[in-house]
Amino acid sequence: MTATSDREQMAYVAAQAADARINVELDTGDMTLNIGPQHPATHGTLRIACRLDGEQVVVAEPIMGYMHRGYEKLCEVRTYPQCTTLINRIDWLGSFANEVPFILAAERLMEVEAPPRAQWIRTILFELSRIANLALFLGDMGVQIGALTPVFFAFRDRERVLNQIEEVTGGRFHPNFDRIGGLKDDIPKGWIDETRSVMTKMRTFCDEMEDLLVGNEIFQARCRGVGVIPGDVAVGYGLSGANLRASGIDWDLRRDANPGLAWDQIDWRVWTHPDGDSFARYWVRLQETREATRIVDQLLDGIPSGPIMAKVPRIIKVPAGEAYVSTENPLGEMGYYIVSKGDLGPFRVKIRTPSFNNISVVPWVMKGVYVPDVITILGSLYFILGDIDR
Amino acid sequence: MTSLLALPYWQETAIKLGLALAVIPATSLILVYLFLFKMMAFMQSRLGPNDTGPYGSLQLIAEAIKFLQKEDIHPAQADRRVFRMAPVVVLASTFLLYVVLPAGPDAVVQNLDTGVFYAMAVSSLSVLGILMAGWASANKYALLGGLRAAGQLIAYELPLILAVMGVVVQAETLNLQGIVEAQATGEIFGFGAIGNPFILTQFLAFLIFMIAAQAELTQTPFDMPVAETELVGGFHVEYTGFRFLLFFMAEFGTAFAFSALAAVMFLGGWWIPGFDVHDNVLNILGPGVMLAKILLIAFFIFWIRFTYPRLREDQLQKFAWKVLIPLALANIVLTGIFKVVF
Amino acid sequence: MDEEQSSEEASAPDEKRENLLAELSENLGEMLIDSYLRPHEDLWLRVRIENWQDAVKIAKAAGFTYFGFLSAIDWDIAPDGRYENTEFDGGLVEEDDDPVELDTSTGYAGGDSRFQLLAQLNSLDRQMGLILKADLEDNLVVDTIRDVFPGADWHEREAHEMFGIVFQGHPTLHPLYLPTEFEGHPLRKDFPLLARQVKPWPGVVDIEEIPEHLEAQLEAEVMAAFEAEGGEV
Amino acid sequence: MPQLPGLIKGLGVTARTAGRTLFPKRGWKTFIPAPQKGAVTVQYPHEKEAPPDRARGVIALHEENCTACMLCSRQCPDWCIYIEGHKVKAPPRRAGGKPRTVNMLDRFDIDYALCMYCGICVEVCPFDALFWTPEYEYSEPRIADLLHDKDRLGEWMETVPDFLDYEAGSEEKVRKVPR
Repeated sequence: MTATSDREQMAYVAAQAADARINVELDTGDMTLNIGPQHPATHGTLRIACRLDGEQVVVAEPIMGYMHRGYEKLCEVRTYPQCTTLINRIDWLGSFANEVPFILAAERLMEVEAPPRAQWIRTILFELSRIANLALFLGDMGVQIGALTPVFFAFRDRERVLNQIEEVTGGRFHPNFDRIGGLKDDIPKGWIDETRSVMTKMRTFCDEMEDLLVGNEIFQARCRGVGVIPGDVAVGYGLSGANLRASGIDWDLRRDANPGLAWDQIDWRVWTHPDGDSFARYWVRLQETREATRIVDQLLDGIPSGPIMAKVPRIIKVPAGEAYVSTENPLGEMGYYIVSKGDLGPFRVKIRTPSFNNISVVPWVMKGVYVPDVITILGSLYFILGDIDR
Repeated sequence: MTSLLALPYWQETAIKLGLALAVIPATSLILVYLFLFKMMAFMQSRLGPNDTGPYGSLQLIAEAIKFLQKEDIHPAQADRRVFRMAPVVVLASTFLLYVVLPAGPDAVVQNLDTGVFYAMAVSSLSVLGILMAGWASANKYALLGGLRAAGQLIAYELPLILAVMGVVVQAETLNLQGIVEAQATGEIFGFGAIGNPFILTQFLAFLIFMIAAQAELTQTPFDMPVAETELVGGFHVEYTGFRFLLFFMAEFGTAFAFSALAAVMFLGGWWIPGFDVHDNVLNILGPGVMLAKILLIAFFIFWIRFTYPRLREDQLQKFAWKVLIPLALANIVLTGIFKVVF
Repeated sequence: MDEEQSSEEASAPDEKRENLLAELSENLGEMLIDSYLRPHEDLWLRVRIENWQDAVKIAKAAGFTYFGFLSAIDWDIAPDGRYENTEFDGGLVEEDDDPVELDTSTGYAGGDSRFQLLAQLNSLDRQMGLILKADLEDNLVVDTIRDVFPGADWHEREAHEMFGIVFQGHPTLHPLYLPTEFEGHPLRKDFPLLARQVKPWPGVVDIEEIPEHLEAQLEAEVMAAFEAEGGEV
Repeated sequence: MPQLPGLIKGLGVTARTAGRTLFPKRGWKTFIPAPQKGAVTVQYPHEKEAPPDRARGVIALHEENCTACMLCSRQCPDWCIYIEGHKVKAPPRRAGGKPRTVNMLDRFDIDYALCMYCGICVEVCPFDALFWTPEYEYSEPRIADLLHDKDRLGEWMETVPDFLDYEAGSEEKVRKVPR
């Protein structure tokens, strides 16, 4: 019907024809190679069952669920404040960003709005978790295709960002800092200046990554033209975040569907790349990390003074209704569809995670690629297992 | 050729054998400690091992002891005999390489007339071991790794040999001692104080040799047979304990040997400017000079290893056949022309 | 879409979404059962289940090309409540054992059946989201929209294993998360959450009162000691 | 300006980092190798990481303030706080008053094997009895030992840092830790 099934069909027919041709001469049956569940490239427990013809992938089928924790069910037996502690653990690398859409959805139902100071600090922490998350990707992508050093740089510099997050929230990975109606606490003294110097360091880190990987001819040879996802396919699969923007689709929820954070009050831009290949995805994320440091710098300059909590009752009961709020998380569009019945806890929560959609394109994009490219594509799609399995 | 000590043949052989047996673990010890542990750590803003012994220098010994203590495991489906033999074959190829490496006028295990030819021949033996390991492990990753290794090592054997041919043509000998001598006595446009290290006249060959050696040693950017993130270790994925240790030793022992070959063929080997090539003192000083040169070359090998990502198998083959081999052939032709003209 | 608007603007009618609603109701015609609009936030449309695939196609033709998610809602009341048999178990179980008031409302745009299908689509040009709903009949069968949005493939598999919904025309409707031999549909409300049932809630423990027959005696003892110390604390 | 090949630039980055690690900038001493100072890693058993004051390491219990109101236990998402208490009669506050009924805490256990460090208990406590401290060295060989009773939780009170001052523009009041 669309380009998708055409391509699927052609690949299938070609594979069958190749099989038939070879089988006449000698029996070289396809080999099934399980990449994962325990495999360095799947950072987590994702399994990709590949049917290989030589080193070429005929069919790749991701199999997951090894980490399925049933968060949608668990949320149903918890109160709203208890849910945020769970939600932290979905995309554990950018966990503050996970809380925000959930809290915003609950706030929308309660018709509460956080005071401006809380929104600015939320935006800063959101962008900090984006930097922490993407910094790890920038290094990890190197290790996926064999460069050992970038990932150590990434861990080194990500730690600085995590320290800043920890100084405010008390948690490196699981901040649990967002509250319905505002934030748990205000920022401590001296934090703004520290964060500014960390942002300078992060820009140096981005430059290093540019020299180490982006400019490296071997890296380009490995990534350019590998795993090309055209824009219409990306949209159909619901890809989001840098994966979508690397396919030339100019869509960023921070700009296009700002649910009420401070992004529209500062000057920044959305980066896109027309190629849609692994290199484009890396490049877009690199630029986004840089952009995020600039966003944080601007936000730090203009934090409004005032309270950090709106007036909300002590025991939070969310009025009956439904709301879907999604934000542009480090990995892409993360949204929560909350159905409330006026109870202490949500009646049903549907968690729309970016990695789930991002990784669902794998069977399409991995037809006919080589085994090393499987790793490149997996790395460049950038998923977090907790974000797929929830 | 004067001898350092006049010893009966068997005593001399025993000493040389003992030395060779001690040297290989020692070389991997040095390389691993200096480069894998310390240099890599510094390049990544860390300290590396620093608890075991002074500055962590005994770390590898501790790890070797740990490896020796481990249970000897075979995969259930493995072809046991081949599985056990593979690391030995790989290590044997490394040992054989050391036979011809000279460290002084007489400090060589066996001064073969066809030293270069011999070295190239035995170094490719390791392919056999790797292929055996890959096949016998009964593991798909290992099999893929083994096949990749075979394809890669065969592809890079050719540029390696062709690069060496330039040196051989210029030195007019296949004997490694002869090549050192040729560099020591050679002169560049009448200036002979530092001899004529072939890196100056054979720079292209040197580059090709180093790239091919990098591939031959399966170091990044050519480490597809091991490829931790794709093949989870490739051909040695099923090996643990002392069998893995053998692979590990062979890897670094071979790296040392290839650095030594490069030092002999391109950097003037053990000769020190100002000494006579047959001076007995060089038997004492030569090993030190060699070690310094070897470490210099190994530094580059490992520097590249820690910095670059890895290529894909087809890109590597393309690079070998379409770039390196034509270049190496051109180098031989040029060397031949210059040889005739001058 | 700029939601950061002043209060007058926020209360102003949301023309963008109203136009969309008018356009889609015209295109959908008979297929549309009900709709709901939260100004400046979202639009809900409930369509006939037999027209599910067509409705999605019409939405796609109207510019909603970006696939958000597909899921379902079980509107049943969980028989086990929230597993916290106290006042904190908001409203469902009252302390005085009154008959429990069950909230049987079925959300925006209404609903007639226990299971409701849910899909969220986005339009990149209009910068709007759209939520489609459909009531599932008792046999829980619906046409697949995998051919309209390839991304729906996995979402339908998930809905299949979590709710037991059968998507007609889906070729690989095997479990996505759960083991193959798993029985039951975990996200249904009547599926018990064992983690909360095997362990007693520590919150049920309450502070131990002083037994009535001891109260006077203890009081006297305390007062005696108090006065012996001189009445100062 | 001609572009340097990326391959050489990459080598430059690693070499520069190695240089900075080996010779960290520190005045005239720069030329003495000091990787211990240049490396960013913390040599854990020898030196300790200093987490920020707000870090959620372990929960301390200020027993005098606890009224056994059960709020924390009921709000805990992991059900890992176990409280038992009973009522006792206490002397009146002033002379001539009536005896009061107060809650006595018998048991206050936090099972750190279950705890997920969300901090809800600390937050809901209306009487300032629970505090976070950044201490983190309390791992145990036996999982059952991770159940800290009220004495063990009380010991952590010493390590509770003071609350931090707020950045300019804040309207929050800095709370005090009861000592």
